[in-house]
Amino acid sequence: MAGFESPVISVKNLSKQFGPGCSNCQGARSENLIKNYCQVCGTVYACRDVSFDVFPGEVLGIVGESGSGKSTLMQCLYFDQDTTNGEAYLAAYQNGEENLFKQSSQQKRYIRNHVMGKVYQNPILGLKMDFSSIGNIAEKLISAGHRKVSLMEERGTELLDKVNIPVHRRKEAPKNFSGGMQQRVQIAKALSNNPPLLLLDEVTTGLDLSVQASVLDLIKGLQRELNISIVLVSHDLGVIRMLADRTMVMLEGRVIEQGLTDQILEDPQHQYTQQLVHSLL
Amino acid sequence: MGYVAVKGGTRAIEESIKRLKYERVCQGQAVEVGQIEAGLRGLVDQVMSESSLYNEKLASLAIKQAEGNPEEAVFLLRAFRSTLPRKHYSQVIESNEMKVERRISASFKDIPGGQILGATTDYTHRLLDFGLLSESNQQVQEWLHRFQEECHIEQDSTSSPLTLPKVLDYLRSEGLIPPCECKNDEPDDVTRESLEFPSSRSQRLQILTRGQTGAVTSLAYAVIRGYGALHPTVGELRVGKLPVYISHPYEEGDEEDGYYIGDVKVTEVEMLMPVTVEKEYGKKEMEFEIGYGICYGQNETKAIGMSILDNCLENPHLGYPSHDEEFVLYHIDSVESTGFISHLKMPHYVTFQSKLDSVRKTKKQDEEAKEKQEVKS
Amino acid sequence: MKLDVVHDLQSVYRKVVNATSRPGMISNLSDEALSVENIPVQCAASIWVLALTLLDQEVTFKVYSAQAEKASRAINQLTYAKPVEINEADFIFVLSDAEEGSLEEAIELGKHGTLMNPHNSATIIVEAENVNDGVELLLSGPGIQTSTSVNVCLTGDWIASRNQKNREYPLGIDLMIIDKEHQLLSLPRTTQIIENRVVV
Amino acid sequence: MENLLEINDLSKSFELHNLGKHIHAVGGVNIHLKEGEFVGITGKSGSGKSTILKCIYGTYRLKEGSIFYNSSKLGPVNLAQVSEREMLHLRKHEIGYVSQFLNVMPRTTARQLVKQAILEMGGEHELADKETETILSHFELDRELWDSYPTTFSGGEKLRLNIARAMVKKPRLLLLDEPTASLDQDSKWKVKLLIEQLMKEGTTMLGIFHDLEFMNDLCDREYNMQNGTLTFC
Amino acid sequence: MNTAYNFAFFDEGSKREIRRATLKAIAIPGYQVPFASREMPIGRGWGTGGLQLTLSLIGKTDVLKVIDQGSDESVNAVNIKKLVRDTTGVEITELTREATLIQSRHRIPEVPLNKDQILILQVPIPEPLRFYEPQESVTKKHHAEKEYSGAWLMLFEQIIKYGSMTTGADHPVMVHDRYVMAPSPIPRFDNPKMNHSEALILLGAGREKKVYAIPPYTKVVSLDFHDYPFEPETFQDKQCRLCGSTGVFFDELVDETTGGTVYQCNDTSYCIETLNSVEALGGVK
Amino acid sequence: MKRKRRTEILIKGSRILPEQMTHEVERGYQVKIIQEPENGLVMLKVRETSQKSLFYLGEVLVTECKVQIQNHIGLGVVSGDEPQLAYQLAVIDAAFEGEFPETKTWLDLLETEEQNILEIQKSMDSSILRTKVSFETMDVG
Repeated sequence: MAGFESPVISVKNLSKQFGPGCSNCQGARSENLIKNYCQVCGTVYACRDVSFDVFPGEVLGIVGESGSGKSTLMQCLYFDQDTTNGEAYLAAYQNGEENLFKQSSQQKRYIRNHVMGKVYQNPILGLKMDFSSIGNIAEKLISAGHRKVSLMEERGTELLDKVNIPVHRRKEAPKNFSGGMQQRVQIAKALSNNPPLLLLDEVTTGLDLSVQASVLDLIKGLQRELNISIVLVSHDLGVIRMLADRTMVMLEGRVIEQGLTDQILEDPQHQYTQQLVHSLL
Repeated sequence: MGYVAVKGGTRAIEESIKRLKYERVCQGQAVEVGQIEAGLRGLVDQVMSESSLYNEKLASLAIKQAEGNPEEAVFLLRAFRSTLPRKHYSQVIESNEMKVERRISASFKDIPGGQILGATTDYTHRLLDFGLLSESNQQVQEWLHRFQEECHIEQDSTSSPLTLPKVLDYLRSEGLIPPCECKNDEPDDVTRESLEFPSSRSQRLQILTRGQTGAVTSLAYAVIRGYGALHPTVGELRVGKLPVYISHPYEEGDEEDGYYIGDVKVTEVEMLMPVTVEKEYGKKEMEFEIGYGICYGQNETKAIGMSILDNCLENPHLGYPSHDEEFVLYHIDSVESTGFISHLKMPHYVTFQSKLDSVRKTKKQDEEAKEKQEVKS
Repeated sequence: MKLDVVHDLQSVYRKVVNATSRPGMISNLSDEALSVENIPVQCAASIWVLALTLLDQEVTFKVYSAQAEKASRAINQLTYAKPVEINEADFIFVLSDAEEGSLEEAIELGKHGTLMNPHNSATIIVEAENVNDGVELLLSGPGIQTSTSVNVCLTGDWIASRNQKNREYPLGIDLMIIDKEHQLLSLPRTTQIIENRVVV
Repeated sequence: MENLLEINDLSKSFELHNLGKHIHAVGGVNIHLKEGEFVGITGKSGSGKSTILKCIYGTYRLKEGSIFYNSSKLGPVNLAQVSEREMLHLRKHEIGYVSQFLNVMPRTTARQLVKQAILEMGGEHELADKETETILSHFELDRELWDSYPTTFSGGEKLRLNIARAMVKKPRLLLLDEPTASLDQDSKWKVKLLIEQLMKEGTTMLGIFHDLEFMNDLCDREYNMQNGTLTFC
Repeated sequence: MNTAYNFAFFDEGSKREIRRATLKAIAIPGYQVPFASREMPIGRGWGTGGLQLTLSLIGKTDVLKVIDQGSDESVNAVNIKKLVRDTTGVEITELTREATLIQSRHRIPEVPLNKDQILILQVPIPEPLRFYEPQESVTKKHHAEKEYSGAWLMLFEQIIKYGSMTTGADHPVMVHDRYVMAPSPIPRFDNPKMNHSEALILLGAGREKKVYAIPPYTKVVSLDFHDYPFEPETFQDKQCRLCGSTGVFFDELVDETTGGTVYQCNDTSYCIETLNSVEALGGVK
Repeated sequence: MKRKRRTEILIKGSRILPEQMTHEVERGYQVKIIQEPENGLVMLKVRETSQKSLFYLGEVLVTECKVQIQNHIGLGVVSGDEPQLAYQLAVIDAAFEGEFPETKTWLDLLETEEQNILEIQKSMDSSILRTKVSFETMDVG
């Protein structure tokens, strides 16, 4: 059914290593590695040959334990890290004809500002803690080319309202807010320029359970309403079950299994996934 | 004729400069530059070190002109060096060629070559010596004569020349410090190419060695008091003279064809910091890292401070400004910091006027908003 | 008359400043060029004047010429600048006796800086037949009020190479074209060039 | 393709690596469904009935056998081999699945739940609001429940909401996984009415039921499942 | 010891380095070119950046004007003029139109500059993003990636907090649609003079070791928002108490006798010129 | 005698020796000054001992002079403001470059001077060594 629909983002053979590599671990040969670590030269193969597509309006979940490479993958996608190898194409950038990783830093910045949004686990990475909340949202809008204060204020207020931040607190700096509120401001910020692709990196980790639930609800609601595509990384299968249409399981830098989220949860194939799923129950 | 002109500035400046001279000479005595060179060694050394220009006579002149204010003297010399052509680069100076005049180690009692106190104030009681009030040239010369006689009589013909083995080499041969190959990459020069981050090691060392003595000391003090992550011990501190050679500018010859041009006196410190290092297969070992400090003249606190900061900057740590190269390197230079601090004395009428306009505007808007609200209610 | 390294070079520098800040405005370096004694290589004396103005031991260069080696040695002895490979050179000289295609090669291989440090890019100094005659070029960009036209007699497809090289501003190379009459035309990377071909 | 659904030689087993076990769930299943038919499967719990539905719905991945489905958009496709995207498309537009369990976001109201389903089908906000109300009253869900969270509902209420949600999509094929288990008589009766209505509207249904009586009244055909094999009754 | 200084103070090597940096600055308008920045006989922060540019440019036939805060007679301006004159012997002027080089701190003269002049501005803090992000390594990356949301964000925050942009002097500008640049602490009043200026404008920061430029006829736009447009300081209905000029930048003074506020041209040479021409015409009171 | 050793003796030793040698040359040869003694800087390139890398410690004020005698160029560089000595060093350098017969007789003079320097140095060294702390081990026995 080729041509049925085209992906929002298409990632091909993405690899990322930390360290120079050596003759022992050349080509990331797994038999010489302990997990994804070369004990001779200390090189870590954080992502190995990861490929996937995300389609319009779809939530792709990536699950795996810490060190599985899922966060590194997200960093590569948002250019927080340089990739060692691989390609990625965004439909919204140059008709999906240019490999994102090959673009200049100037172009990468453009892509981040105009066609992507990211919510980090740690709000410090996504927010300017000393600027006002509405200013934080405006920052993203400004970077996407907006130059009208009233519109940005309106949009910011609307988004803050959407994420349940009381309007009268919009001029307050996020440093005064609780963790859950900060995360909601971050989500509002990431959404502000209507990005076709939103990256969520462990967004509920570290929050209280009730706060977690409200943040997840918020994301799901917004995703349905705005029909954005999301790549969602979490070590928590509960989060994945709640949000993801499809899921990839990562282990030691590789994708070991992927499928519809209910497939992964109810009919896991790989030994590691079964272990993961059973520990959930 | 209605020509109006303001001439206040020129006149005031001329008078101000006169006044400055008056302050320098108002007691009716001229300090001879030679006297400064002869008697103010500590200040001369500090000024040479911070100005990054080695010459006692020029430093003494600058001190005289600056009336003993070191930051002003450094400033004079830095400006002067901008006008001199750089003729040569020296051959690489290796500090184990130093003719030692003082050498101590806080880590090892029995270092090869021994602990040589040399000239130090460390063991003087800091009691004001009122005798110095009446010290005369004649007394000084007599003392000097006696001292030289003493030395001559006691001269030990078997004594080895004062180039001593280094504590570090000893530790390296023991395997307590990882071995280290000589790196011969050409250093960067911050006086020729502006600093960028991340900086190179050569840039860091150059900026530290010309740093302001007080600033280097204070920052290093902050590090060991807790605003840093170091626990240092002085491996070796030495003061002595380093010979300077230059190569022939056109002919390529061996080193022995170079020119000797003179000595420079420096203080050098090698500071030891214990660290845990991870080896192959996750094995952990304790090792020593070395912080390096060196500066012109005998200026021991600065050299020690530099060695601490050197190691801090080799190990960046987000939590401490003293481990942040931008923070340390951008703020440690005497000419830069004193210049910018003192520029606050300059008139800022225009910027202030402009700010005033903005403040008024916001006040006005605020009042208008209030009025509106009052009308509403 | 001997070249005065203080005052003559100051005057050359000011002319280069004028030419670079007003692309299309031709500066004339004859006065200073004529004071140069003993030119070691066959080329316009103004090239040497420019070299003396801009080069010293802190920078690197590369020469394209039929007598490249000789010219290279001469520039090195004169200025102490270091001759290097094309992709490292701060200054690139393309003399009129250089092989065809040299200018295009120099443009293509010369360094064009990085986004962090766009100033770490090559300045190419080209010797041309004439900058008052030849193909009409329409210039626009900073330093030019609306647009201005110049005529440059320089063969080859250098404009296309330059466009290609300078496509992602601020990356780019800066050009200085000097002719036998010591007339200088400077084309910094910001200058847009449209070739005004006369259709016959 | 003559039938809407043709299951041929379906087998499913599970490899449990950690326990070192191989579990054979079902084997040799053949079922054909014509458009508009309502076919029921009975059997003891653990006999593998749900497995068949989950294989059709794609929750279980199939290694042997084929499940041909005649999609209105994609034409005849083998559900055992369709891509994930195709399966998501079919779930969204053509194949519905109703069980006694309601798997929803914790803090979404009944009204939002139904409205989201309508919106997913591409409705507009205002129309969706109206339609939501129509549907909710049609399923006789108490008005006061509309704006509360389904996690607090009774079994019957949950189920009705669940079917309501599935029906919004007007699926061509509806899979019913023991919908009446643990319902009281009154609720069962209401569900029965709903199913009858769906039959009238021409929805093809494959259901598994615990309750033979309930099923006998409704089904066109019945199968019985024992130890992973199917027999026609 | 040989005590004579070279023409224009510097040795030729120092000049050459500044000159190379300046040419790259002209080629990349608004981009801060790093340079080694020689140590000067005046304090870091006292105009060493401007002075280095002046000394690298100046020739025997130049005519120099130096102003500080609009005044030729400000002690700092006098001091700089004295140093340049002592080391070059060039002619010094107070008349804006006579000057070939104008070094200034905090003002662009009221008399429009022409194409034979170069304006050199002294810059204390060349980094327009400094107060958004203190780390130079980060701001440099922002410039590289044309990531200027921070510059606008600072203005946005002012509007949110105070209802309008509250920048005083040094209101950031966008140069040639690429680099956001600190125009040096000139009042907003002078910002528009940079746009399509006839004269070349060079900016030098000695302590921060940066040189940057605005070539003539270059687009320079003060940052603002569509609904909060950039506004220069207004001196509506104000008049110079000495020369009667309007529409120029004023100093605000307190009249010692009446205690009221009075206004006076900030550009003193402009004021004197106006005054003299008024007198020459027979004088209006 | 290599230049390094020679220049060290001339600079560290008595000023009389270079003056004498220069006079000797001036009497026999035409000395053309190419560059009058002028002040300049020498940048010191130092190896630090922590990582054994190179860096610049700072500059030293020097006086430099260049002379030409017959076809031989001599260079004199000395730390500090020493125009006379710089000139003398340049003349002597040119003489050695040209291997003038006079230089043969100078070797003895230089070696004697070296001994003098060493004597003075030794005396200084001993004064320093008197500040050495001697740890005496107690013999417990």
